[in-house]
Amino acid sequence: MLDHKLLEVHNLKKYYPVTGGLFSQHLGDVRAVDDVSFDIKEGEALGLVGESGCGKSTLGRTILRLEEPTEGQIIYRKTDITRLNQRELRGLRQEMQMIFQDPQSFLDPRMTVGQSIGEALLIHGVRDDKEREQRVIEILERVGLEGQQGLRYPHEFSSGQRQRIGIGRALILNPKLIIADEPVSALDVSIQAQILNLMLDLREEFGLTYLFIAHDLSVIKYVSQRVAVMYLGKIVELASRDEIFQNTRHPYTEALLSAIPGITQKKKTRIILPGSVPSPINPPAGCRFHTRCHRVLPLCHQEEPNLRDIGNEHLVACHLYRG
Amino acid sequence: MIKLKIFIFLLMALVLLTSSCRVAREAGGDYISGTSAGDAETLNWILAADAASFSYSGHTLDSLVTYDNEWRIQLRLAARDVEVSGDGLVYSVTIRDDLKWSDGSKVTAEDYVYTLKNLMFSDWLNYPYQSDWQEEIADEIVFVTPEVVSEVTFTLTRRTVDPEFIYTVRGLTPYPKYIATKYEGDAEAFTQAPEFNNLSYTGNLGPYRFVEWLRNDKFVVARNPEYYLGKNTGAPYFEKYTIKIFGTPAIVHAALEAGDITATNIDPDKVGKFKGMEQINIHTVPSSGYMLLAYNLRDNGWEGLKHKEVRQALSTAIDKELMIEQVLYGFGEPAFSFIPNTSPWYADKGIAKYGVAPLLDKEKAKELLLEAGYATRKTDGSIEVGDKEGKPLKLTLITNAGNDVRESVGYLIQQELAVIGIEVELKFVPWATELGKYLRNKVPGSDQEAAFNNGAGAVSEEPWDLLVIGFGTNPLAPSGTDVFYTTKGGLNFWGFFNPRVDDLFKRVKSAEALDEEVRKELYAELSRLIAEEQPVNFLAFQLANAGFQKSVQGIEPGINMGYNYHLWYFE
Amino acid sequence: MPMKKNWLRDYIIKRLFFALIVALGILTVTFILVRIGPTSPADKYLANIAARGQDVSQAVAAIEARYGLDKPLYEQYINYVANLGRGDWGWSFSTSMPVIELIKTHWIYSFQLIFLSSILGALVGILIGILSAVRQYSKTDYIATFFSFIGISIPNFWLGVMLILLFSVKLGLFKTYYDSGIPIFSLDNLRQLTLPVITITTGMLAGYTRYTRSAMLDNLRKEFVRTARAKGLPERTVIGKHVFRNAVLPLITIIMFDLGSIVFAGAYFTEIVFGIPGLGRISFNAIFADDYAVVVTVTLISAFLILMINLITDITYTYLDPRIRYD
Amino acid sequence: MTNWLASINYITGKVGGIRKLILILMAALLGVTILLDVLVVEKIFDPLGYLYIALGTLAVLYGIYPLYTSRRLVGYYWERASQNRLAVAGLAFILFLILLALIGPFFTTDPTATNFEEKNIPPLGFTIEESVYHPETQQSISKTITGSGKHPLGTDNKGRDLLAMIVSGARISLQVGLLATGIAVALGTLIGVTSAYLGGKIDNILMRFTDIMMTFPFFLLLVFIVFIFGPNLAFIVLVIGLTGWTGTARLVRSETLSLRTREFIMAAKALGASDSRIILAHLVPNVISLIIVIATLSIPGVILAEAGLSFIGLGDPSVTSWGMVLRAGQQNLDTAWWVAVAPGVMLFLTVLAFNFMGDGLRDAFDPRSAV
Amino acid sequence: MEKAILSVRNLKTYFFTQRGTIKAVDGIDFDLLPSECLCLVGESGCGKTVTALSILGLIDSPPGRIVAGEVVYHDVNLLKSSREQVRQIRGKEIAMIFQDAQSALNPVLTIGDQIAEQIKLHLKFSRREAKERTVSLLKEVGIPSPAEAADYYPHQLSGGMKQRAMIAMSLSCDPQILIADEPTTAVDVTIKAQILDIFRRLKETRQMSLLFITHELGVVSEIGDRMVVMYAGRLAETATVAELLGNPRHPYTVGLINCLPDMTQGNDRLQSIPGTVPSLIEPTNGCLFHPRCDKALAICRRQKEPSVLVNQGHSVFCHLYSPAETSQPC
Repeated sequence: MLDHKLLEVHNLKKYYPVTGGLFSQHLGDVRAVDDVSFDIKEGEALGLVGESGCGKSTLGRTILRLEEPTEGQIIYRKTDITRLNQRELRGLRQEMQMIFQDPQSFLDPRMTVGQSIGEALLIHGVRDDKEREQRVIEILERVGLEGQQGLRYPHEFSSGQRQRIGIGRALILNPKLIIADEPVSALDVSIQAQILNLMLDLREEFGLTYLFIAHDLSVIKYVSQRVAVMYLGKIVELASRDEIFQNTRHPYTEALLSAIPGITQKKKTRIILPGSVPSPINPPAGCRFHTRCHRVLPLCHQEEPNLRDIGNEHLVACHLYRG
Repeated sequence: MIKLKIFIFLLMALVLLTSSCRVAREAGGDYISGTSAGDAETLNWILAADAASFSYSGHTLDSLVTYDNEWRIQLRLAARDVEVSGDGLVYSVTIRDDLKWSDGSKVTAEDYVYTLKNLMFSDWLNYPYQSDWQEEIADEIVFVTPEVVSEVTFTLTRRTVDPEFIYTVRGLTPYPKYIATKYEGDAEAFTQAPEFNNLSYTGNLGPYRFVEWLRNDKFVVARNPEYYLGKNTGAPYFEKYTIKIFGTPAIVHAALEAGDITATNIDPDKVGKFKGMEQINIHTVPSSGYMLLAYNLRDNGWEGLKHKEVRQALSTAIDKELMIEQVLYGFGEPAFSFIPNTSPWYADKGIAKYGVAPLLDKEKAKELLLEAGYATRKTDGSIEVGDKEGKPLKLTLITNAGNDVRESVGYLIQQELAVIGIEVELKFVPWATELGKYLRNKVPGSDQEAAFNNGAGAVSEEPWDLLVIGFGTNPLAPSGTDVFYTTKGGLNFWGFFNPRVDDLFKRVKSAEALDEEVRKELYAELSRLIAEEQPVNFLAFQLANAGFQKSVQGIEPGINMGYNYHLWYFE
Repeated sequence: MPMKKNWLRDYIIKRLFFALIVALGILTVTFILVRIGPTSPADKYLANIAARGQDVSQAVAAIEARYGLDKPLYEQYINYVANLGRGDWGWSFSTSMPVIELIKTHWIYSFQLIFLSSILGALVGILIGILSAVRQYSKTDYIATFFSFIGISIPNFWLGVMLILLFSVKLGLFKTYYDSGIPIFSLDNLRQLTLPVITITTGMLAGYTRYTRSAMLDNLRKEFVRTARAKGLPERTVIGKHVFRNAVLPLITIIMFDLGSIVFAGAYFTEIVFGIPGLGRISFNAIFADDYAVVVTVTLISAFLILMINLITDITYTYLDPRIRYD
Repeated sequence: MTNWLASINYITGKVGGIRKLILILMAALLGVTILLDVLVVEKIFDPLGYLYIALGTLAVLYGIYPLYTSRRLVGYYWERASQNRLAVAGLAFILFLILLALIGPFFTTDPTATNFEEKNIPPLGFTIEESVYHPETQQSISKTITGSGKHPLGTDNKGRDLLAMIVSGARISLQVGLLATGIAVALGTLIGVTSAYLGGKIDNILMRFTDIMMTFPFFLLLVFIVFIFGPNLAFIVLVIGLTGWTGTARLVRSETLSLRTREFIMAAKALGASDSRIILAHLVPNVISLIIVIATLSIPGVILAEAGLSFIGLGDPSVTSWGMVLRAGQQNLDTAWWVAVAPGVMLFLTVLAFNFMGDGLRDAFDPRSAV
Repeated sequence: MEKAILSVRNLKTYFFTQRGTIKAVDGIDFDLLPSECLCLVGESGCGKTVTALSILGLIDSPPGRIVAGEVVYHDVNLLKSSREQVRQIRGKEIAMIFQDAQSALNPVLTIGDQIAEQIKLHLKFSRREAKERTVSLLKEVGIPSPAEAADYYPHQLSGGMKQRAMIAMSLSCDPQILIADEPTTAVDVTIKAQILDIFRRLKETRQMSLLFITHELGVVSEIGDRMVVMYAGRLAETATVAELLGNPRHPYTVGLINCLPDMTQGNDRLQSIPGTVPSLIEPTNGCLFHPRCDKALAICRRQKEPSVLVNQGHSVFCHLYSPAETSQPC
């Protein structure tokens, strides 16, 4: 079980064409996800971290084929899901589910939450009303709500409760893989902890595999076994949690880590990155991070570094570690 | 080719003359005549077919002769009345010698003859009233022959006698030859000729000169200081004469009440209100327009209508006086003949007066229907009207939408016929639809071009039974009405075919009728015959109400009230 | 930023190109409508000829030449577009002049009416709307809202007649009709346009008040207003500079959109009621004279006018709104 | 607890369950009537009747049935809308009008029945003078006409009962308002949702077409079409519907575009929902509040358009609509003012009522006014 | 103790809605001392932003209204001052930075315009002078090529740049007090570091008091001198930052600190505060936190929490520390 790969992503690309000019010609692409490869083992939680616009959400959605990939392979249990048609895909949907970020938006305001959760069952052929109702009640209770609350509309719940409902909806099909797209970033600190705990509990109970997307390294650290760091459409570092946090290699990851304000640690020197993330339409030549990097080499301007294993299953894309 | 001879004698339309000597007055003031009727279509009179167009150009261009309220001749461009040879074939016209075109050149007999020969009779211009100037000789239609006699005299020679041709001649107006030759032969150029479209050629031929015509808004003419009738009198006396078009009658009436306009026609139901106003004068005058109810005698009408008794029965059931009182508020007189009672030819001796007592009797009507087989007597003695199978009768009445008086008449007929047990369904259709789908007819399946009378077998596209329409008859020349009542009559759309009527009309237009007594007798005979046959039910002659500001002086109320309008003045 | 100039030029060319497509679309729609109508313009023309007692058979040939009815449909279409393009808009038989001449003499009457009403309606409407929004839920707001609802709901053809009855007939303050003899550019003309302009403006003004109010409210709730206030700016500056600047952009679009739907229809009725010899009246009379060419042309002209206005609005908007300008 | 069953059923993916039943029933009804129309000479429905059935089906499927299944949500919005007193007054007036149109005809006389003996009777409590001319004496004789209880609103110059005409006009105006708006809104929604959801070329073509239609001034286009095809009520309704959808399409499109990016649509996709399910179960119900508001606010415009057509003489001459009565009354404004005043006032109040209600609904549905 | 530059006393700001009265801020007191950085901490909806807005009189009315209390700035009660007086103080003496620079900047005016506007108004500078000062301010907050940036519209700048422009704007009249409402919340981690860095420098270079509103305890520990913890419109605890983070007393504060995923600790279960923030409409009589409090007493349900001074400058609003109360579990 341990080394069994549930999901493999090979050279995945997702480009959004940019059109403009006189005849709406193709001017270029937003390279939201640009040649990304990684895998997730069964039962593992992979944390995906990066700043807004780095392509982490797009990556998550592309894996589920909510966005059509431009290039590359997504292999789920030996099936390349990029080649599936819509019907075949629907079968796979039961196994892969998503948890969304915005509690104001991920529930249909015109449906009761019971309907929202039950919809999944309905789509996947659970036609029996009693059975559906029973399962909806069960799952509601499992995520910490009352079955009776299934009759209510989303606007009658708080953000934290809505996130519980979102989790419930994702879980009702008994999926194997959950892609959680910033599930706690819109929540208050005290609620955040509740939801994170819930997700951890459920993982054990249902034997789930997580791809946990977040911008907050402290959250990532808490929930994942391995961590991938994305910058401008690429994975720049990928390693086990302990490696990432204790043996940080990529300058960007270093900067991210140093930027987290903690309350108990001593004031440390902070790496402050200059400027902001460049446009994904025209990413800088060479290493994409070189415009902000505090340890930049001349080589970084010309050559794009590859993601390389520097040992201990620690992958990093940086010329500093060319070996 | 047959023309539609619907003359509408609008009061303001007549621009006519008198040579009576009056004291010269100071000219002054703007005369504004309001109307809610449609605008004219053209000022180029030869192309015109609507009354408003003749009226507009008439302000700048007199005809040879006009008539006063008693139908007496009033000379205009003619030096003396048209002379007819003893055999009734040669018409001699002498015009005044002081008539000038705008460039100062004299108006001559040559201009008239040119206008007749090269314009009105031409085949490139397609003058709408050509048939007035044609006669039928050995199945061929030919024009009368105009000929210049002298500078001011010309003759028109016919080969057949038509005693009423003289009225056509008297209405003649000329085009200047020197301008018209430029456009001769090119209909489009003629249609768009600037001189004719802005009446810049009219010289001293009319009391006013053209100033401006803003379509659908106003037509403005200004006093013509050189007017040939104004030499001694200084006429006309209005500096400016405007015809102002309004969107709705309510606003025209409001404008008269507010004093913004000088004169307008007043709807019958509003006369009472205006009569109470200090500043307004109302003249109630006869008109030659009348309303009638036509019966469809063609194959797509109710078959009962083909029986004279049935038509008489229907006419007996409709109360004309009630109609006049209720719809026209009293401003009308019952009609029984196609000749208006204001006409010198009107004779009502022996005419069956359907629709007024004693020929107004709903029970009598039912009995007539019973006799014709369109009713059954019930056990209680009452008569129930129905068709041959005994089913209730349902007739369709058509009239043109938007004419409130005609719609009202329709409703009233519906009400009246309901009393004798006939259900009438009203259909108000646009005028163009009425013409195209109800009046024009053709023999089904044939490749005929639909026309108003395509012979006995022809029927209209849509079936109808009754139709309310208004006509005008020229009171001086009723013989023109033959188009409605003779077998070959081009407007005999209702399909009335009667050899005796044909014969009588033929005689009216023959040498025999040169004797006015004979003609009068013939007309009386025709009136009696048509009244007896009742192909149509004549309903009422309407009385017009002209409202003026009190300040307008010199008006002589009467049927041709406008004949001396150039002598009118502001107090 | 160096791309900016090019971009703007490209944008304008693109808009023009779209406008051209829309223009062709308009022509096509009218062409199809006229073609599939139960009576073709030729029929109506012939009916008119017949109604005047003229010979129909003679006219048929001329009609066929004019409308090219014997030619294939696409040729007729090309003919139709080409004629319109050349300014040959047909002959109006009910007025005996070329349609283009008719339009040339009458457009000014419509224009003055629409121009004055739009300006007045926009100015007053926006002013009341601002007031209403700034004092939301106050008495002013309630009164303005209530009256604007009444304004929107009054049928303006009805209002016009009532105004004439009251002000012209009963009070004698104005003439009962529009006097086209008065020069367009004169005070007297302005005076006699008072009632017509009020008639059109009532509904429009009410609409603008509502739009402005909601556009202002939208922006009044935005955070940058709070920023402006936190800067200590006087309320006048906050409303006038910060809020209104933002509200005015969507307003322009709405006002221009209204020009087509509300103002043109309003002018149509008003011209009929007040007897103003503008295009609406021309079209109204042409309907009753069955004068096809005029009805088609007036419809086309107003559509093209709106197209132009939209084009100008679009470009102006692009220029005024930095969010679009530098995007 | 079991009462969610119904509510869960409502989101059945493809049309199913009760909806299917409704659809089948309506289709059957339509089929039977068409058959009867073809086979039997006498028509059962005029064209408007078919529109009623078609729109009724849509209304039941997408209006009443969902409203019924989500009673609690409706209750929530009602609570919010009912706080706007003008909106409630508007609703009350509209209900009154509907009642008037439905049962009024049983209590009034035939609006087309003329009676010249009773013409120009002023409303109850008014008195006018009328004079009739006598050609023989050349005198006018005046008489006084006083309003009576028999014709509480008076009669017109053909003796038709004004109250009956108002009732008939209410029927016509509501028919035109509801049917034409129904067509326009249904069409606009279809085009808007399709355009937004499918995007790309189809979106481009549909929106360009919308542009073209929008460029025509609505009323002038209406006049143009009615002028060409002739005035007929069913046709006028159809034309208003077929030309009046552009605004709806635009609004619905932009609303759908913004909904499309909402995560719940993504979530439904992730659950494996098909396109049609997403459109029918998620997009349409979510734009429906917008559509209700658009529809309510479109109705006055449509009613005014029909009245305007009648006013300029392009109305269906065979029906007694308010515009028609107004036009007739206009001609006699100085002698029988009440004929023009009554339909004018009704038109005004109706339009006002719909505007009030639309505004109230918009506020109720507006998430910003939720506080 | 130093005399406060700004004292808030018993401030109550309520929102009157159709559903009922929301007691967004319900009687809070605190002092802002000269040149200190006071952090206002709490979860969303606890009333910290409303407090800031109330100080400047920026509460939207209706539906909001300040029903009681005083805000004393330099011996002047701002709540009793005329609108005009308050307006003169806003921007010039007390400036404010908002959370979301994207929406806090007017999209149709250039950055330079928006900054210069205030300078011209309050400092009566000429156009040119204002422009110069604008450029130097933009430079101070670290915007590259400031002269050019002044002519940019907000949407042309990145999120971090916008936030910097906001800061430059607030500094433009050298205010005595700067209120910063979650200036680091809407930005990315690396940008957050940049912004915090600016604030740190401002604290050093300028003699002004900073009222810093945030929900992140990490940020507080970075920048704050003293802090005030709010819960559901009321105060929970107030002390110096070191004291409070090191020795939290109020169960809420304790819970808040505990539920932070700590980078240094292992991967145990996070501690969390159960339940959700209560509705502020018609809250209970007692302590608002008691339904979520694991140490709640019977009295917590009935009686409003008292203020207890547990240490020098460390107050806690909790029955647990009330000497009068006999401890009994609920």
